[in-house]
Amino acid sequence: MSEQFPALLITVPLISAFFITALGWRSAKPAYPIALLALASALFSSMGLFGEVLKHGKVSYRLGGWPPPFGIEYAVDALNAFVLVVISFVALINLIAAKRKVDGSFSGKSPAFYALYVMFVSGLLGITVTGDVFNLYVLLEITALTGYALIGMGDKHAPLAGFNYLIMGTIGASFYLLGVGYLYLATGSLNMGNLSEIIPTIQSKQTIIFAFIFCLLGLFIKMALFPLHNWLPNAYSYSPPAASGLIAPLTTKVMIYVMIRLVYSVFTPAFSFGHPILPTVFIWLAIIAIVMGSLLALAQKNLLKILSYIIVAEVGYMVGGFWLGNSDGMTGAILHIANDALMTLCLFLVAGNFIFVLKNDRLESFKGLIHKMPLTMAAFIIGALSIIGVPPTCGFFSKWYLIKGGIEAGQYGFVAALLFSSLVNVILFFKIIEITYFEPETKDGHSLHHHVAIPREEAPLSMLIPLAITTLLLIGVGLYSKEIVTGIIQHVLPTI
Amino acid sequence: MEGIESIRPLLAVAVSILAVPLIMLSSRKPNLREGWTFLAAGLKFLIVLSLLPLILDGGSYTLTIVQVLPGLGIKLRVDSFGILFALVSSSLWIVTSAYSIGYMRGLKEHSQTRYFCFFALSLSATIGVAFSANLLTLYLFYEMLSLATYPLVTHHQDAEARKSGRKYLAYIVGSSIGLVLPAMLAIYYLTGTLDFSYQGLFTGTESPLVILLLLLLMIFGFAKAGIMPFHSWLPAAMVAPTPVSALLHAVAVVKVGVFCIVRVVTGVFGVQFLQTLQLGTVLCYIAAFTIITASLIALAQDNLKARLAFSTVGQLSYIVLGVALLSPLGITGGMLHIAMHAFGKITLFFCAGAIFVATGFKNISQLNGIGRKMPFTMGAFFVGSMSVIGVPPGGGFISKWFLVLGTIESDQWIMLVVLLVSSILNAAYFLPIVYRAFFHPPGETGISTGMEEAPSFCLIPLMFTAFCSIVLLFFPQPFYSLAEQSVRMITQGW
Amino acid sequence: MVWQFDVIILTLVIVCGIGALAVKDLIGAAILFSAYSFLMCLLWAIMGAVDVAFTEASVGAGVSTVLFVAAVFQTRRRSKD
Amino acid sequence: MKKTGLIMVIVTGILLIAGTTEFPDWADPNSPASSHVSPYYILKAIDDTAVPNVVSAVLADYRGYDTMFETAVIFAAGLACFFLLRQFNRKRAKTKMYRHVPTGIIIDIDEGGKLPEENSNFERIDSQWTPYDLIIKTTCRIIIPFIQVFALYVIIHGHHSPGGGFQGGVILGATIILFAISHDLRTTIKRLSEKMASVFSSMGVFLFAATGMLCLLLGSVYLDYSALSDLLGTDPVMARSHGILIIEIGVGLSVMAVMIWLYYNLSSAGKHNEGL
Amino acid sequence: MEEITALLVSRYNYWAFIVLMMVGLYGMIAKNNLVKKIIGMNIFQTAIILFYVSIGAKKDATIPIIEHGHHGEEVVIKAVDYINPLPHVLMLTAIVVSVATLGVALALAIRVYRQYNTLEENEIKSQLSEE
Repeated sequence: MSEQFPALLITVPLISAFFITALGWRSAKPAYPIALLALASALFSSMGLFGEVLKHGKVSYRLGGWPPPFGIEYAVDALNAFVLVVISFVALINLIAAKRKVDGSFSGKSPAFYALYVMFVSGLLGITVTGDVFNLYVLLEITALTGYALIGMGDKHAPLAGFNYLIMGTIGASFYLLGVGYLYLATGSLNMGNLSEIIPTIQSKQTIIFAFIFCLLGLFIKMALFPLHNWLPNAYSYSPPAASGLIAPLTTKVMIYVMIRLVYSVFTPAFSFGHPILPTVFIWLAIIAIVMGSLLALAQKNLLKILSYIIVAEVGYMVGGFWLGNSDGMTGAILHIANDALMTLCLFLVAGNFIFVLKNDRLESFKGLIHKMPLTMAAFIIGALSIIGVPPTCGFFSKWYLIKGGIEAGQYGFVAALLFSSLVNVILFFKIIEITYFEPETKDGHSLHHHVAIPREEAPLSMLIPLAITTLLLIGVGLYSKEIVTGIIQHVLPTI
Repeated sequence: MEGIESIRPLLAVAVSILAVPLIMLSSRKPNLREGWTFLAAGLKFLIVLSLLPLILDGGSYTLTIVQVLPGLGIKLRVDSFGILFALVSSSLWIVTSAYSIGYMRGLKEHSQTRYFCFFALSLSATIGVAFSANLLTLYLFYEMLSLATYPLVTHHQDAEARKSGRKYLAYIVGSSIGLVLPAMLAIYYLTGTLDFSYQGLFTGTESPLVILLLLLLMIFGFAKAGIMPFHSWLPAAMVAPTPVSALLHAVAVVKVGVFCIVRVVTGVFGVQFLQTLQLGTVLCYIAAFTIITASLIALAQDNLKARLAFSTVGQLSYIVLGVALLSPLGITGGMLHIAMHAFGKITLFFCAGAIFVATGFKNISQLNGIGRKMPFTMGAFFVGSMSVIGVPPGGGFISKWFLVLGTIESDQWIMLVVLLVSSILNAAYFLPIVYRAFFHPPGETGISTGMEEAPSFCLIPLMFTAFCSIVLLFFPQPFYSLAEQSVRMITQGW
Repeated sequence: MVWQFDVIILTLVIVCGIGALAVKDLIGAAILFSAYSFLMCLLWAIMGAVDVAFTEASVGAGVSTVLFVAAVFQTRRRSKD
Repeated sequence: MKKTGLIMVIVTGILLIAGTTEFPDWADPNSPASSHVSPYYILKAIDDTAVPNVVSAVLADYRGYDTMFETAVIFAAGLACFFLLRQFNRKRAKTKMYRHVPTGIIIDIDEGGKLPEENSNFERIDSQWTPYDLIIKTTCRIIIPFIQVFALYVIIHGHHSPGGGFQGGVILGATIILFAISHDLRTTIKRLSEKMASVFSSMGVFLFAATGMLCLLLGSVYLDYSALSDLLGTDPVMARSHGILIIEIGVGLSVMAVMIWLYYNLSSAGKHNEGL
Repeated sequence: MEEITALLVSRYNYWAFIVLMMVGLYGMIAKNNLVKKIIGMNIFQTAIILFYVSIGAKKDATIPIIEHGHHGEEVVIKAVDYINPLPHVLMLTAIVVSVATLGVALALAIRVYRQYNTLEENEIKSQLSEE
């Protein structure tokens, strides 16, 4: 059983999608429990795999029984396994919270929603676990396609947002595919492990450098690094809340993971960081992304838009941190994958609760919300603190490593950008908290002194419990940062 | 010197957090709710007291709560300076709780449950700061305090509170993230540790310019200390209910700020290290500037709480000045001033609140003849202002005395002048109030003759703190011995 | 294989591609795209990629065009650019 | 937009051109691409899988996992189209139009009116100008079975000639689409309902994934068809060959159904009326 | 001059693929009409497929279907005789992905049309800014 985890991890959700679709014609009822079971099993498998990797080191799974580089291989090390756990956890939690949001929307097509949902998740899991660069492309596309559909079913502007995402996403994936083509042209192989053996022998070749550039260009589009971010804010903020809680925390993070994986296991760190200009260029791109993402977030009037631009800035954190090239920066970037996934999940769940109760996410409708939905607001505040980077929430610790890495590498621009974005986040979130905290004011700006009691109107329990779990984890993960860093991340860092 | 591993420091920190759910649950029964507050306050004080004997014997307590990063944990450590501060704040919490009840009920304020919850949280954070064993823990509790006090500052939830709340957060959180965090990381990067040590963390190989930069980042970064130009949140935060101003803005918040500065100067940079680099003088001038300017501004204030606020800004810099002198007597004076000023200033704030509860007046120009109506309050006010000015019978005399000695000891004659001038200024902005209250005839403000004191829940605490101020002049223990002990430890390495 | 053929087909492919983007009638664009796919399929067949050519013939020139026409039928045929 | 587009295109072009400088010459048999992994497939395909068409062998066996996801992508596309477009009509049209096929007379039936009996003489239409062409209909009816037989041949004979599940599936789907174009969507949906298409498409991929799962359950790794040898009663090499056939059929089924499903939803914008 | 011609001729597939990619990219980015964008997208993807197929090409080789497999006699198979099959396999997948993307893109375009009653992006944008 345990040696089959890599296969089960992905195929169980995938197969469940077929069941959901086929049974959906009979009744919409079984769709949700099947999806839940499938994702629970994925979580179980990824945990099992994680344990396996921690115990025995790298796990390799040969699909079809063919040895690499001839067949497709799943290569799982601590980094994959860690990201796998994050993905399956986030997906499961969001699915629990999604139940009430899905009920009543999508006009009888909820089985299709769940089927696309689980396929999206299995695609993400596949991307993370695979050890084959072309297989990664196929999985990238399955994630993207289901993602377009999920986003396109949002509110009235969603189809256009989904369409633009599709165009940009396809450009990104195609560039990645082109990069893979260049790689294949130069090496003749598609297996990551095999590639990393071949590339050092021919690394002076122009073709490899361009393969590198095209792969990263594609990934940058997919992860919405600043000048290529245009698709993200609309796509994430117009999508249905049930889907945005899945897509927003995971997609960009998984793309960051892919970037890390490509650098570690395909192009080799020596080659990637050895290039004279590129790492610096990437760091500066990241700095611009952080600053611009933060500034653009300030200009928004909708919660989801704000969160989307924060994601743009956070992508800059991770890209910049990773390309610092020292162990602190990379630790920070990898730690931030998990932390940011949790933080974004928390905030999108909160936004989902708001939308569920208020039916919109405009900031001006948030007045008095702290009295109306105190529990959700508590979670929101903790999530906000984590994004700002206040200890002991987990956001602080990844930022800690990132800044430390920045100082160590002498990239003070990056450090300044990180601090700047923290400060902007303070303003952003306290602007929101202020709106929710101060009661609706009368016209002359003074509050009535007899405070009108605002009735409680919390989101249902099925949405609060996942939120509570996520929020507690924000602090829990923060306090166990050391275990994560020493137990997992330090193992996977390459020696440069 | 390893301390004794004990859970008691954590208990001292956590006891008020644990009270929060209880307070929340009993929001319908005000008496029970306030009972919880008192219970927590009392317990906290007792726990802190129980830590005292060992500390006085030269020992210390430590506790690692959790190891968050490799080589870096959230750690508590109780030493003499920490317990000095903890003692002050936990004892004053009890008093303030009593006062709060009188004040909040007297004015029929809204959301009292929330008020008491965040009050308790703030106290936890304060004790946490006092017991922090490293800079990270300090920073954690510092941020926690900033956030926990925000709802207190903006308690009224009107436009003014909103504006001040913004300013408050912008200064406090902005400076801590923008200045302290990078400085902390830089220190960690340079030295590889953040644990406080009186020898200082630096090896001496770093360039003085870097050290100066870090020092300035830290000094200004702990904006709660109100060093100019990072002071203007303090007067703004006076929109809060008076007990909040009293405890938090005369005792907990601002004192946390200076406490942090003192900790960093003595525990991170090390007094001796700064002395060799002669960086103390820079600090001295920064503090001196704040002292004089704040006193001058205070003179021009008509709002009583605003005048007190600017007085606080000035007095805080006394403490910074004391440490910046880098001489044993100066540091002793600075540390003592934390306690002395706390008792004096809280009395003054209590009085201002009591006047507001009883008459609704906020401005000094309205106070003509109020002494006849509220003799006890104004009497206490007199004692408090004596203490802050630094003349007997106020306890502030002792600390100021040590500060003056410190300037002489370190040959900073200019600072001596600054101290004297500022004392005169202090007198100039406090004594007219007392004069006005007792000797001016009641004007057309319409104060009726006859006694009309504030509710006894307000009155008793302020009488008590005034009494304490006087007592401290004659019996400055245990504060004096604690300060002396920590100075001994600081200077041990010399 | 004769490289002159290749060059001619490649030129035609490019012409068809640009044409599909240039014409203002979307049905026309779909048909030009179909021609493009078919020429592409020829090219691949010449290069020996028979399976790919087969697929492109059935998918690119066949089903894709039908889908384009269907979608254009449901929306608007005229394009402004 | 035009200008930024042009700039980006030119930048990309420059990158691309710069990237080609060190390319090996076109069609060089000694280029790394042709000399590292691919010779193995050419040399071993027959021995390993008994499939002479190397492309089929690689597609369905060596890289079968890719193919499974490729099919899943197609399935996802069908599902996504359905999810995005399908409108289960809540309000019915007030008047329904029917054409009497032999005479071409169109009758309007108001709400509540009695509908004509289900027979081939009447067909429902949505607009007056709906064309009707006997020649096209009849011709298509005649050629569709032949195309379908060819499609089946392409699927089954994928081992030995170009083709396979995917191409055959597309052609099979195209026959149904052809039927829908020559007749109308309603008639087609009556023959092959949307539910059918959806169930077929999921069944096809399921057949693929379940075969893989079966190998796993039989004690080997996922998609290792040689594990089926006991079940099929053949040697492992032939088991692989048969396994490839099974999954080709799955792919064909799925692709056919998805093509039809896509067409149903796109051609009627999810309303499932008369379509094109 | 001859060198340039030689270069152009020896790599003409690559040049064609570059031109097509640029055309497709231009269509995706600069065209306003959504269907035109989709056509651009398909051209873009096909260009990449052309690139891959060009990688797989081999001089003096035949299609990758082993000849003697039909008859069963023992012949030594030489890799140089057969065109590289791997890019073909990859591109089969890529074609499938492109048709799947096409379907979803068209579905989204139809929904956009339902919402704004136009397919021109600039018109939609002006509609949005009017709101």
